Amino acid sequence: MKRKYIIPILILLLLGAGILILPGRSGEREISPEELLQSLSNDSRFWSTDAVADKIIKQDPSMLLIDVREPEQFNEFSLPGAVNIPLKNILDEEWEPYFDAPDYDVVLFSNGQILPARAWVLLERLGYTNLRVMEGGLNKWAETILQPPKPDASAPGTEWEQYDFRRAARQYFTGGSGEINTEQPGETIQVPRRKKKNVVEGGC
Amino acid sequence: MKQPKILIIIAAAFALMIITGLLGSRDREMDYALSPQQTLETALSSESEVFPEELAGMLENDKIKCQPVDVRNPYDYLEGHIGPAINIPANTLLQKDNLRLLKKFDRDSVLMVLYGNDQSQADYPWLILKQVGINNIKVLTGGFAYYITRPQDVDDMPGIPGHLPEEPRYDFGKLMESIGGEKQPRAPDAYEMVIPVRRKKENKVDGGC
Amino acid sequence: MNRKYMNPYLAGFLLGLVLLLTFYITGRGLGASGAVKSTVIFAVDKISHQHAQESGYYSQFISDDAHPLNTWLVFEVLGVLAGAFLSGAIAGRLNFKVEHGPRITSRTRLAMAVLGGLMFGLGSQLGRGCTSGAALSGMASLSLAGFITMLAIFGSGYVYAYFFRKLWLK
Amino acid sequence: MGPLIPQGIIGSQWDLVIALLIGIAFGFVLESAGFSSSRKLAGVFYGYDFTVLRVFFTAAITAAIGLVYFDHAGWMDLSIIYVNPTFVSSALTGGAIMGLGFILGGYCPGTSFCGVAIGKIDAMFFTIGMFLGIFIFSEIFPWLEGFYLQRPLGPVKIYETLGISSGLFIFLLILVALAAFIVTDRVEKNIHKNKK
Repeated sequence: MKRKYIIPILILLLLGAGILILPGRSGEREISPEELLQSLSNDSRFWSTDAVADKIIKQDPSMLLIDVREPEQFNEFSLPGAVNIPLKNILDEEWEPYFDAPDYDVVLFSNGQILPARAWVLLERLGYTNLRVMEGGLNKWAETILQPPKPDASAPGTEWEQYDFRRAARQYFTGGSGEINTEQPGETIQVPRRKKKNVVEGGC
Repeated sequence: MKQPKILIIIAAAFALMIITGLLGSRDREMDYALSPQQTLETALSSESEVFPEELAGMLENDKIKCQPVDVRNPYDYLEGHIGPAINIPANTLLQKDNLRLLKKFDRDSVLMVLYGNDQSQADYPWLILKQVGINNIKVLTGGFAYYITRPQDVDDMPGIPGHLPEEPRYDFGKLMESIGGEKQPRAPDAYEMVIPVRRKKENKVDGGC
Repeated sequence: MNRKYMNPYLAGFLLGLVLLLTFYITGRGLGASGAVKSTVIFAVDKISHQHAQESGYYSQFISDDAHPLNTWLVFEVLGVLAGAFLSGAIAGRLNFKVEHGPRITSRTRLAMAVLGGLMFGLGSQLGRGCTSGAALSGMASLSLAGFITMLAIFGSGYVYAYFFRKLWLK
Repeated sequence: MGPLIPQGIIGSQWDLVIALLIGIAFGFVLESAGFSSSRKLAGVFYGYDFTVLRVFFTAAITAAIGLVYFDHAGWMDLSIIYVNPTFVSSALTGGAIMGLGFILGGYCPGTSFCGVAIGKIDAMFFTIGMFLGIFIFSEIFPWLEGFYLQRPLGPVKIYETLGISSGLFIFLLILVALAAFIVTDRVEKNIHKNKK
């Protein structure tokens, strides 16, 4: 038993020790830098303030609003139904179910577009899907929903429709009753299909 | 007994196969230089921006090595770009030769300044390049649109988009009240908070005996 | 020529490679008792189709498009029979005989074999797999179920061994 | 690349052909290791022939090490492969019944097929017994169903429940295996010595 099995035993111990020192696989869901860069060119990750307002009014349950600003700014003003996850603890374990929710649209927003964009890059790398950024942030929300610019007379019909929608939305959010035309043509959001891991038959 | 010899040969071959596999896989796909946690700290760091004034000053003073990088598409670049800027469209930044060039700048401690039409167009690529290991890189505040106007005193131009983008440009509460609502926007009446529950890891392949 | 058996560590290593190859190609482990289950279902379905349709258990496995025997494990077991025959032929071990412990007759041996098989069939369905399926493949994929089943089989085996030593020992 | 068929690299129509080929290799190795003889199989319980333990342990460790290294080398995506779901009570009782079946019958399903292939009549009887056993199980299943699904833990891995990394667990498994090989080798030697 002893001598003739020395070499296989050594190989076995070598492989075993190798496993011990191998660095842990970087989370198996992480996507590669190239994939991350490519996903930048897909514009469906931006949602306009109109689309967000429309979904809030329609109480669309599949949208999750995430405010990445500091708690003080969040308490002062934020969108209805938004959850406050400051950027500095966006990777905390506690918030993981909010992002690991493929059947929700996770909309990140703040005053501008830089903070949510960085949050987006961080979370996209970890393999989460359906991440969105509200274009222009609350600054643009104020400029479009709260103070809708009046299109000049010669503007095309769609701008007038948008203007009506925004005025109605403003009335909705500021407590006025006012009926809202909700046939706002929703953004056609094409969801990028990541290659789906298919299920294999088996069993005994 | 000749069989242990066969065992030794196959075991050695198995170990060799594994070692070659491991070596092969190391350089094949580009790895992140920063872990998610480190990337978060980089994202939170405030000194990632260069003001137009600083950039202009650095470009004139040839003692400071600085290289503006235009990440817009070649058409916008040809229409107009910042003096010595080189054009690497954002989605080609990680291609072999572009990345080698950026890494060379990094090694020669040349400060790279990314800019796009607005600040957020250059902000994504900045964070990705940081993750891939390029340190000496910053973003031009306000982007190219803001650089062209180049006000003498930076602070007096609040209206230009991209200038200090994360600052609230309105006092939202007061604005809401001025339109006749409460400070906070009214939430749809039956709006209960949507709290997704942790998804159980489900099994992909069927099998067993 | 009656060649001696293969060195156990070499056989174990080769079996490990076969198991690894199975995982690499099909994503699932080896198995055996599942094939017998498919034959039972096929037989019951043939004998009394109506009974098979009613019972909750059989109906799971009977569907119009897939024939009950058209499963991965049935083909794998066909392969096992062929492979074993090949190895037996090479080693010259092919002959019809009953192998039994020195102190028992072959009739008791056959009775014990049927009883043992019955126990194993029942146990393998309850434990969702036999030694090669749940235990071996389970251990390879480091699943808790694999280790529990393996410990249960061999642990209980050592307990029973004393009571049935007459079957095997002088 | 991961498991080839689930990842679609090999067409699923090859699935059954591969099942046949793998079965042939499986049967060949089992039979040549001597698993077609029930006396050799029962040896593991009575100490006179620990082949089962040696083959079984080496195979499990080789496959486990292989899987982990394939994963690290990026050749395999471990999150797709089949991991047996754990149902504690049915696994334990099922195992206990199988243990009895092993002692009485001298075979397990895979090895009994090897015995049948080379003409062992007791292996054939064992297979008939298995057929009956599974038939009984299927008939009484409605009464067993509650117990069959008791205490589910899902496809959990053993190192997760033990709270250690997979690498450390495999290393410990290797040490346990080497110890077992040395001990069983010595036990086997002196059983043969005092039998002479």
